[in-house]
Amino acid sequence: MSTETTKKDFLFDVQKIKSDFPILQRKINGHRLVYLDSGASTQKPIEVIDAHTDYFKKINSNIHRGLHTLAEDATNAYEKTRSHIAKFIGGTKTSEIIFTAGTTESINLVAYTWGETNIAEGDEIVITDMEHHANLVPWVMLAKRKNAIIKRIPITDEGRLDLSDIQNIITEKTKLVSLTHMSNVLGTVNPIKEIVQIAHQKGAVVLADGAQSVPHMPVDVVDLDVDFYAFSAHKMLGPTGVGVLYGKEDILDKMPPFNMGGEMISEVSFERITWAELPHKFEAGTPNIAGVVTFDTALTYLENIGMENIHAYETKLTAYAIKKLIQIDGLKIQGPYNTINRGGAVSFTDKNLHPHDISTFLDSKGIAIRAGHHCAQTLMKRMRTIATARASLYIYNDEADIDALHDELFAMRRYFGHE
Amino acid sequence: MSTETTKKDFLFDVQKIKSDFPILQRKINGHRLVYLDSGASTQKPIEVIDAHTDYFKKINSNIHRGLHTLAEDATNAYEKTRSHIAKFIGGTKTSEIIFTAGTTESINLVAYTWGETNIAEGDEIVITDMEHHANLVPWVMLAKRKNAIIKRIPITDEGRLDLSDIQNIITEKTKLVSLTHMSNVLGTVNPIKEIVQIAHQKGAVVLADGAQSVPHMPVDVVDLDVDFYAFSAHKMLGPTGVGVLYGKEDILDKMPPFNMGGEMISEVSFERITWAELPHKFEAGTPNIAGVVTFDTALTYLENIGMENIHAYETKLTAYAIKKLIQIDGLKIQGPYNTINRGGAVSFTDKNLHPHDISTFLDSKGIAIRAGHHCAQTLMKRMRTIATARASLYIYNDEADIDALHDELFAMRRYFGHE
Amino acid sequence: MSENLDDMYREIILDHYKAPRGKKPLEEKDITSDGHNPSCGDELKMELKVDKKNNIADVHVNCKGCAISVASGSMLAEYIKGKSLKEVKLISEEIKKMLKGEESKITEDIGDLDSLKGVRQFPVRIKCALLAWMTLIEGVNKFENGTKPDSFTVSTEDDK
Amino acid sequence: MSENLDDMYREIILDHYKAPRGKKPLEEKDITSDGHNPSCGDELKMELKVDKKNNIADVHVNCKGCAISVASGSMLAEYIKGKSLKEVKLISEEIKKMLKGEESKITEDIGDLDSLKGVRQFPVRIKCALLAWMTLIEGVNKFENGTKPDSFTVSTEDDK
Ligand SMILES: Cc1ncc(COP(=O)(O)O)c(C=O)c1O
Ligand SMILES: Cc1ncc(COP(=O)(O)O)c(C=O)c1O
Repeated sequence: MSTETTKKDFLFDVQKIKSDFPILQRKINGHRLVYLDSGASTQKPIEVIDAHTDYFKKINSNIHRGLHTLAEDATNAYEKTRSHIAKFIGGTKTSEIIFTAGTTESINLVAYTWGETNIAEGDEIVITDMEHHANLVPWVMLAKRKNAIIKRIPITDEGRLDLSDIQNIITEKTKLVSLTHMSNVLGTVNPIKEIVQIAHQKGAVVLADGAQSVPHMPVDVVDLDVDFYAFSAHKMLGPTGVGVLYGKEDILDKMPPFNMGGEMISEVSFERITWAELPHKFEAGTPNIAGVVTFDTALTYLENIGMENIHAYETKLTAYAIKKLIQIDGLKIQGPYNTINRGGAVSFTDKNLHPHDISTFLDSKGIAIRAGHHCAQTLMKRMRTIATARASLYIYNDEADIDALHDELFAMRRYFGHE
Repeated sequence: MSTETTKKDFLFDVQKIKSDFPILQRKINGHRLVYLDSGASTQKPIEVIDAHTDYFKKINSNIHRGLHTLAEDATNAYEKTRSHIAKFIGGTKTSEIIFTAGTTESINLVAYTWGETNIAEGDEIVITDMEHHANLVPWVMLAKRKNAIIKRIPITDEGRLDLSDIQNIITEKTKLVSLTHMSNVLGTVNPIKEIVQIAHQKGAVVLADGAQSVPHMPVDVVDLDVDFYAFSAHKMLGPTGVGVLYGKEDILDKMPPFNMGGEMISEVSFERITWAELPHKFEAGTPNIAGVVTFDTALTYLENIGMENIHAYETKLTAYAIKKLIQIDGLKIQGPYNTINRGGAVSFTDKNLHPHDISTFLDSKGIAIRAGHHCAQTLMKRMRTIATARASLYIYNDEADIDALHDELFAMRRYFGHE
Repeated sequence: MSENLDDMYREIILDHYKAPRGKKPLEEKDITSDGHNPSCGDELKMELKVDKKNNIADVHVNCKGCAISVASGSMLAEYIKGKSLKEVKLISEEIKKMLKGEESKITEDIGDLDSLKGVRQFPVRIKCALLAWMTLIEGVNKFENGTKPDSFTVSTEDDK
Repeated sequence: MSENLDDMYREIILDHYKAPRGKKPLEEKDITSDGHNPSCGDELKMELKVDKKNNIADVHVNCKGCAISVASGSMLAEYIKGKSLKEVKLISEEIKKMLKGEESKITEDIGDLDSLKGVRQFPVRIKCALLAWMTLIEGVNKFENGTKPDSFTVSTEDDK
């Protein structure tokens, strides 16, 4: 693969890509913006911004029930994105693609519907020690309501899942294994396919949180054989307020609906209510139509670069970032150093400085990173830290951005007197 | 009031307003677009479209937890809209304004949290015979889960609430009265304040569905004294995928959270999870930041015209529409003829033609109306019809639009051979 | 969407709509089948008399709905009379394909039915045209399986 | 946001941060109060010795957190020593107001504390500067109400 990667690399002109993102022209405190917070939310290329404008200037209308031209154009555009996503994540049925407001809502939907009807007293729900709150709090609270048990797959000090005891963690009592595909803090990419096999052998259903993976590498949910998969448009060049829940049709079919209202019913009387067919059963009310329509353009933008290329490029850049950061005295990378099965979320701590001070200092130089617990307080505890600083990479970052980060981290230590 | 209204009318230049909406330049099947489907979703002025573009070109970032400039700018812009809404609906606390994905989610949030903890077996939930599915299905299903009882305030043949028996409908057993402020089918504006007084006397909480009212008239939730109020941005010049739930602080404080994940927690461990303060407790995950930020501009646009002016203008235009439509033989207006306490949703049926044929025909002439059950199947049953055609008005409509509708409805009857 | 209004509302369709065939309820019937289209509210009642050779001896269709669903039901009533159950099911499946824009194997002259093609340009109206045919298929299937008449209702929503 | 980095990280603040006062745990204490700031993870432990005249005889502050929270805690330790409980509560409320940009009645010279003003331009960091003062108020309140020491934890999230 590595020779192929090198070849494809020539197709990937980062300077051209940078120029597609208007916000990168913005000056921050007099410096050029070095945006290293894509793990929180990515920037948007002009194509996506224009697609949104176009939608409101030419198509805007409510969807589905309308019989006029705008309503039909809007419905077609909305459903086009659904088909696009089905293709993008490995060729699912369109009935298996549900639009939500984001990863968080996708996971909560499963907890409120599948969880409410399938988890009973004494059942086990398996998560891991590196989950985002979105894939932790809903399950802890569900377990509390149901008197079910939360079990955790531990992690190694390097920040990888420790699967040595997996056969005792996932058992016949396990009803659900819910884990992140890629950690937003450590960058670790988990072996979903392997875990799915074990879980399915024990009769458990698997949900993978793809918020950090789908944007950065090719993902084939059919091949992974996951039962549910969740992700957010805003972390992959798309608009805010749009998420996806993929679910296997036979499982979705048996689930009760989540939110209730227009579009998700078939017939309503006080005696009897019947639900609409999939996927509409799970899409109550007016969705984020403009957002969904615009998401299509983001997917196309990513495909034009190629998810394989994006993955290869980011892996190289991540390796470069790690190499540069470990040169700084007192800095510790929190997460694997090896870039195999590792994405571009690079967390670090400084022996003397709190991540908030690091972030404030870097911002004064135009560098945007994130600092805090990254909605992963239990992982922070496991790592025996209260917070980390995190630089997270995307297609519009390059070595110059990493160099800027490195140089300012050096300058920072001088500023705070920790040379 | 009527002289004051006439005076203000001069401030309201509909032709200027029309020119603010780029989509109105679009030709539909060779005709100018006559958009009479604002009850489903309104069009957007160029200011709103530009605000959205601006956000993505200059500010875009995730909010709240960020310590860099973009994150802070985005957070400020997001919270600015919250303050604006608090002012727009009568001066509530900002902690009482919760952002959701739309009216439907706002109401479901209340059903899943307040409803789940406050409704018990034998309790009564009062709705009306003119509710949208969004304010009906959640309550019917909640009642089913809890063995509670749904009671309905009936409507008169004219399409007004029949309050003659109200003291027997709202009783000491009533825990919730949930009703629409304005019917999306009939146009009827309900006497919320009066009903709130009765409900509060009996100890019940009141939710008003403001999806069709807030966009069209001044609304003061503090004066109405409602406990919950729900509405959608996309029906008032704003983006799709943004809604609001207003709730009284003391009630919200006691409610468990709805969706769970990032931003809505304070501390997370496997032993103990504590929730963030209001309103964040109810805003899990990355919200529709761009949408919320853009909504601010829509509110300003409406305020610049003035909600009193908008209301007065639409009342006049509705009267004109009713007057014109009843001239057509075989056409029946479904809803009050009198424009006092009546908005601009004008439903009608034709003796001989199905609403879908009406809509298809009108569309061929560039006129966008809606046809169907309007997510109000139980109301359709009450009106002894299966569907209606609906023209719904907004600030960019004028008498010429109504004339076009009238003339093509005439032409239609000839086309289908029903002269 | 509606540049081709006349394509959908062809002369023939309007003719069927204004004077639907098969209006008269049957005195004897072997099959009754009810269909409806919840998103439009269209409702259709169908009665069929089957002779000893398994041919359709008589048809009654009563549709409360839009011009398209009424016309489609009327055309059905006219077309299937005298045809065998097998033929009837075959043509129903082919009409479904035709309406959905899939490849259909129709080669023979299907007369008025051909005019339903115009509906294809109006995707939201396809369900209207389908209603009668789905109700027919369901009725014939249940008849062949020995299910009692009038024990079921077809919904266009079930057809994905 | 950070054009004014030096406004926040003033000489004085960095000085307190690098060499925090009140580091030494007390042997005898009348008040202990723990505070923390969940969104940052900052944690602060405070011990106070109160003399017979209800003056602060000695202070210990141990803060694990960012430069701002550490410096703020250090300044507090330096400032409140020798002050009466009443004075101490008053100044804490005034510092809260100052940090939130509300009108404060501080007229006297508050020395190093004045340098905390720079934090105002960094809204997300205000909680960091507040932590020590909220922990102090809570501790003194509980002491006056006769609540036992070390039975409570302050969270900055409770402060709206
Ligand atoms: C009265 C009423 N309630 C609720 C809704 C649902 O609003 P949304 O689809 O924006 O959630 C609508 C919109 O059609 C409405 O008209
Ligand atoms: C791993 C992971 N899961 C879930 C989420 C939540 O996504 P959203 O905020 O878009 O709902 C995030 C985003 O921060 C994430 O990184």
